[in-house]
Amino acid sequence: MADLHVNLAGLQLSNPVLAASGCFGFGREYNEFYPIRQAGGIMVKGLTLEPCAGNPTPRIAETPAGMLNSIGLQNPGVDAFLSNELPWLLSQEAAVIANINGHALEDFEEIARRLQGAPGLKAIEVNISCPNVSHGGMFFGTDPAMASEVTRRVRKHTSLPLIIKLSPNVTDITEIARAVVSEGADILSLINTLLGMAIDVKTRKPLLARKVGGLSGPAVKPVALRMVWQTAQAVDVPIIGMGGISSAQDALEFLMAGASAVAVGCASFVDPLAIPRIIGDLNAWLDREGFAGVRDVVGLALR
Amino acid sequence: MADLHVNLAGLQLSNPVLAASGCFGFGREYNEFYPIRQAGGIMVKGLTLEPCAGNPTPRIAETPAGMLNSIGLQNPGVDAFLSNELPWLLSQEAAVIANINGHALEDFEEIARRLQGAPGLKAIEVNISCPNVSHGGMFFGTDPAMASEVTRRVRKHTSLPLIIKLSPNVTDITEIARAVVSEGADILSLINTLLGMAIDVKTRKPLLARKVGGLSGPAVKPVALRMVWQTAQAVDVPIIGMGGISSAQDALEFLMAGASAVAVGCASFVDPLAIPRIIGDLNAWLDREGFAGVRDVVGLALR
Amino acid sequence: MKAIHQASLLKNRALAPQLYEMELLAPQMASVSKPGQFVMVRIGENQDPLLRRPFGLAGIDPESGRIRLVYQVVGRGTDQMSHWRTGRTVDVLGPLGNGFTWTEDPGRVILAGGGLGIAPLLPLAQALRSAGKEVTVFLGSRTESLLFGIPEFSELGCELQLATEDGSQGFKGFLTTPLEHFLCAQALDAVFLKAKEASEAGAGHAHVHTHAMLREGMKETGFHQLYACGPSPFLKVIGNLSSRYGLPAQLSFEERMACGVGACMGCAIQIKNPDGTLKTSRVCSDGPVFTGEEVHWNG
Amino acid sequence: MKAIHQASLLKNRALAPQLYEMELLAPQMASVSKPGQFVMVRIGENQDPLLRRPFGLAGIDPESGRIRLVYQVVGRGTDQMSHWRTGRTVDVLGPLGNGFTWTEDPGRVILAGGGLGIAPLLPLAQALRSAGKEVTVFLGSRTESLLFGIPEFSELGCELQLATEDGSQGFKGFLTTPLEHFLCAQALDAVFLKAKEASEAGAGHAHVHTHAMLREGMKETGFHQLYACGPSPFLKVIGNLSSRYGLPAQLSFEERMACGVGACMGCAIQIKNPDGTLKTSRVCSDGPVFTGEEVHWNG
Ligand SMILES: Cc1cc2nc3c(=O)[nH]c(=O)nc-3n(C[C@H](O)[C@H](O)[C@H](O)COP(=O)(O)OP(=O)(O)OC[C@H]3O[C@@H](n4cnc5c(N)ncnc54)[C@H](O)[C@@H]3O)c2cc1C
Ligand SMILES: Cc1cc2nc3c(=O)[nH]c(=O)nc-3n(C[C@H](O)[C@H](O)[C@H](O)COP(=O)(O)OP(=O)(O)OC[C@H]3O[C@@H](n4cnc5c(N)ncnc54)[C@H](O)[C@@H]3O)c2cc1C
Ligand SMILES: Cc1cc2nc3c(=O)[nH]c(=O)nc-3n(C[C@H](O)[C@H](O)[C@H](O)COP(=O)(O)O)c2cc1C
Ligand SMILES: Cc1cc2nc3c(=O)[nH]c(=O)nc-3n(C[C@H](O)[C@H](O)[C@H](O)COP(=O)(O)O)c2cc1C
Ligand code: FES
Ligand code: FES
Repeated sequence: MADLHVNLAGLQLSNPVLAASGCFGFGREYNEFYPIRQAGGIMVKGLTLEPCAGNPTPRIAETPAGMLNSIGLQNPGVDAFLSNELPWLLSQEAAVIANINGHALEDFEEIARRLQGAPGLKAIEVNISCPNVSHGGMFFGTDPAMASEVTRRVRKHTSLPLIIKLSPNVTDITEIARAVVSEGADILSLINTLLGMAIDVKTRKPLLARKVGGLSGPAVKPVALRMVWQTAQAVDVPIIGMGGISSAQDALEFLMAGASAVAVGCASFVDPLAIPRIIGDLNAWLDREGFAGVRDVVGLALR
Repeated sequence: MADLHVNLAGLQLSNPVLAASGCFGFGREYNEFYPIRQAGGIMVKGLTLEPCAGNPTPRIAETPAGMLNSIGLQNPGVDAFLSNELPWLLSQEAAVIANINGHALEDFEEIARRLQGAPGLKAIEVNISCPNVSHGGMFFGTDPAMASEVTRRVRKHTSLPLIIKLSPNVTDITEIARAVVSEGADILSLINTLLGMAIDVKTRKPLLARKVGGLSGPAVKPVALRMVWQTAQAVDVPIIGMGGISSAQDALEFLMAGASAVAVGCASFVDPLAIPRIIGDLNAWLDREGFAGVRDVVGLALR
Repeated sequence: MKAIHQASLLKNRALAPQLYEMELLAPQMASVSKPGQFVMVRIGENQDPLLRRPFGLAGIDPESGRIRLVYQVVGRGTDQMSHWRTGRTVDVLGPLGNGFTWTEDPGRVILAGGGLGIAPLLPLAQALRSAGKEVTVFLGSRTESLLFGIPEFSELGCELQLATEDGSQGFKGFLTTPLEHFLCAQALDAVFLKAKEASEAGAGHAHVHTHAMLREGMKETGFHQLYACGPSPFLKVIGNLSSRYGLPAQLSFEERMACGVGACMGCAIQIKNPDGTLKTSRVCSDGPVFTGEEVHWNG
Repeated sequence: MKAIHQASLLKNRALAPQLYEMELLAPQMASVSKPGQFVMVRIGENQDPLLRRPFGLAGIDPESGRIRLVYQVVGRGTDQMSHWRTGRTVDVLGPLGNGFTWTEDPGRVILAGGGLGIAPLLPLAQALRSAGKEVTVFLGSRTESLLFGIPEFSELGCELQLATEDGSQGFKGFLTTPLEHFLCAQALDAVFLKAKEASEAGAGHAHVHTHAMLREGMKETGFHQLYACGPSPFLKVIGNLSSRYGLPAQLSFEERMACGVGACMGCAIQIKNPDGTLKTSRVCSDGPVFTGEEVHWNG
């Protein structure tokens, strides 16, 4: 048994394989497949200040080795999260990370304020990269000044480890990474989805009701990996890598590229047992290759 | 028989399915599978001023539904193109488009100068988006000011239809599109490859000798389509759409998103007959759906 | 614990051009599945096509451990499925969603299936017949060859009414037309009967068919539930008929799905809360069956 | 015109754990293929895995219209191939590249195959034997079970020398060691023989084995060509031996490929021009066979 524990700037996790936000709800569904405390951490569905109904359907389109989604942050709101979801998650002994979203800078601040002091909450992940909402969303994550400002504001209101989730839809991800780290981000998570589109040739219209959506899945893995690799060389904070991870081999690619932990998104849709499978295979690989701990793999390909 | 002819700002082509640069050499190889004049046009392998040996190997890595390449513009140079390749291509009655590349602004100018007046050459495509060279390349295509400058300089030296090939590795592709159109680009082609990476878990090193490479193939189609769709709404010049096209359905998605023609890249590797197959299927589809010409499909999904 | 099943493919044959049935040996799944539930089938081991494909359960046999799917080839996933040979292992996730519900007492019910929506009505009819109900089944499709299940429904002793868009079998047109005629006739008959009884008893009634009267009549017929599955415009008409005739409906919906288990929020549907406000529910885990009353029909 | 072939899968069986042979019916291809050429096999119809996989031709039979591949399961493409059942259609592009060359006269040649590099030597040995040559074959692999072709080479009347890294069969270690011993012994024998003849004829020679002497000796042996296929470090050693002993070598290379036909420039190899300058050639279309002399070994 290799040591799978990781410590990301104070965020202690039993293993480095997390559930990516929006791909695991609030854990209830996959808890019917395995005890969700097995996941290194759970980044819950993106929270907004008020409950949010999300976008019209179709919200899902399959693409080659990937999928587009335009959920639009459907969620019960931060207060319902605190009263209904968080207690249940903690009763399952899950390591919970709140993913927060805003249409305006004040929204981020207010959510952070409400989450401050929530017993048991492990960290806050700030989504400045959602491509599926018209106001805010990705807009905050594609401009270094805006990204800095969001980080600065949230930092003021939280003492929890602060994760900033970066958008891949930028010319230079290291610029944004440096900007948010200088404002107090403890950890970076990347990548969110790539802005994409699919057209239904039959109806001659975009397949998604909202026309564009976020691309994720194996198709984006090379882009995600490159960005993790670039970012790991640009900043000194730990990185949670994600984008197309569906096997322990994929996870190892991200770890070797410099991520300290990884998150699994739509692979859970394809294989509900993806997370425990990846953890098991990762462990077996580390043992076989003679690594004492998963930490020893981090950044191997950077040398 | 639907009318497949297209006229892109004076660039007259017998059909809208072109061979993408770097995926068709100088036509000789695929001419052993079918008469290459069947292609709507051939964008030849990227030319540099001097012959170029390219990058070390491995230059190729497969990724989910895609591939990474880091060829590094291996080519015989513009003069050898003019003396050996162009005459042969013209003898095959191919519609030839020269893809040009530079490490410095002066390189682009000089190549354009040498190509000016080359009998039979149909157009110039300026590659300001190659991710596989250290100097120049993508650097020109990710900054609006640089992109404008390259366009302005090449425009001075050529009377041929001027195609600027855009990089997808940017925050806002419409910004670059507008910049180059304002400097005289007649046509835009997009997308070039997305910067990506793959790691060999066995060797714990990047799979490509040059570490990063350009991602293309079906995986990138949703991103390419979105960018074509955005660009078609932002500028008034015709667009040659590409990125992951491997079937007539794919081609139709791009046409409906606003492209006036499309280019087929690595699909030819998988199926050497991809281009004639797509032309045939496109024609059959147009007939079946009652379109008189392919032009009538362009932009249908924009409405 | 929910689970993924590695089922053995026992049968995979064409019922008509582009229409197939598949039988899978999946004893654990067969033992817990209910009519109206569905499964998600994995197409290949590679990353493309990526997502599982959802199919309603068209047969559930706990005794033999078999489940049955009926599917139409509409794209590359179903195309590939149609080439699978028996003996192969199929990766199936399920049963998913909540099925139809019914009471274990006699009574009269109507089933309406449009296109592939016929599939989940097969095990439902079986269950309803076992519960002792009188079952009238309306089946509709584009053309005769795509109508399936007729022998099964007949064997179960269901009354059958058919419709095809091209008129190749039964009524020519949409299924909802004969269904409406049927409901109307049943309700009116009951109204007349009551009127007759009433007039025989000496009372006098004006013969105006108000909606209230039709609903009143419907109650008399003994029909107490409508079940439907099919494309959403079809379900909308059924939902309308349901409220017009005061006949409660259970409608099974389809939506593009990614996870199938309720985690991704991909398959949203607008549902009315009792207080009239709207909430977004998930077709996969809150449905796929919703009552006609609770669905908010937009547009 | 080059073409893609829809070949019928006649045989697909394990030779050893993870080692398979495949026979395909592809008459047109079998009729034009030459030893040393290769094919690109499409793995599936979906977009993943995307690229074709290259395999050397391990058998070419124009009479029966068959070609043969021997492949090792190293990743998901070859893993999937190993599950293909006979009767299936396989999409094969080829023959590609330039094969080995030889003269149609007797003489002695050496073949050296490391690992899967044994495969293309099989049809080559056949052709060389038909041309009347004396063929000595060196085969090496990691372990005994991965050595293949031994009966075929024997039947053709080739002399065989074996090596395995784990010593389970033949020499323990790399194949290049017994090969070097063999070359050295042959050359020295010839040198001694000549020296003996010379001394018998009265002349006196110092017994120092200079490289020039070995090359001189090699000429006397009648060996005039070395053919090799295997991993590139192995080919590098062979290239070295070739120049040390003045024995011309034809080396078959592998490189990551995308198109396989010369269009993408993915499979570059550095080749020396006659004037000493370097040029970048393509393994797929300019090779995969290059002479030991022309290859530029970097590092
Ligand atoms: C709960 C549920 C139950 C279903 N039951 C059945 C059934 O019993 N039999 C049956 O034949 N089909 C059923 N479907 C539809 C079936 O899932 C789709 O036909 C199938 O996923 C298409 O896959 P494909 O790869 O062949 O098509 P694709 O190539 O993915 O798409 C082709 C076309 O199929 C349709 N389609 C794709 N995905 C879906 C989807 N999730 N839901 C509806 N339509 C879709 C679209 O019109 C699309 O243009 C059901 C769908 C749902 C959501
Ligand atoms: C001209 C040529 C002839 C070949 N002949 C044979 C043969 O006769 N028998 C045989 O078993 N193999 C042969 N190979 C190697 C064979 O192509 C690879 O083993 C195969 O492509 C691996 O596919 P995969 O999907 O199983 O592995 P992947 O999952 O794609 O990769 C697994 C590993 O296989 C190796 N590999 C992948 N692609 C190539 C490639 N193009 N060339 C070399 N190694 C690669 C790498 O080490 C990689 O890490 C040949 C390769 C070339 C270029
Ligand atoms: C259906 C869906 C919903 C998502 N919702 C969110 C969200 O609410 N907040 C967020 O930060 N990221 C969200 N994401 C992005 C994922 O967390 C992840 O960054 C992305 O999907 C890449 O990982 P993957 O390729 O493993 O899916 C969502 C992704 C999907 C597919
Ligand atoms: C092997 C390879 C070489 C390429 N070389 C060039 C090039 O020289 N010049 C250029 O503008 N684009 C080059 N490209 C990019 C393609 O022209 C095209 O923009 C990209 O591959 C997307 O199309 P596809 O997904 O159909 O391959 C190359 C792509 C590949 C795969
Ligand atoms: S398909 Fe994911 S919530 Fe329904
Ligand atoms: S593989 Fe494309 S040139 Fe050799």
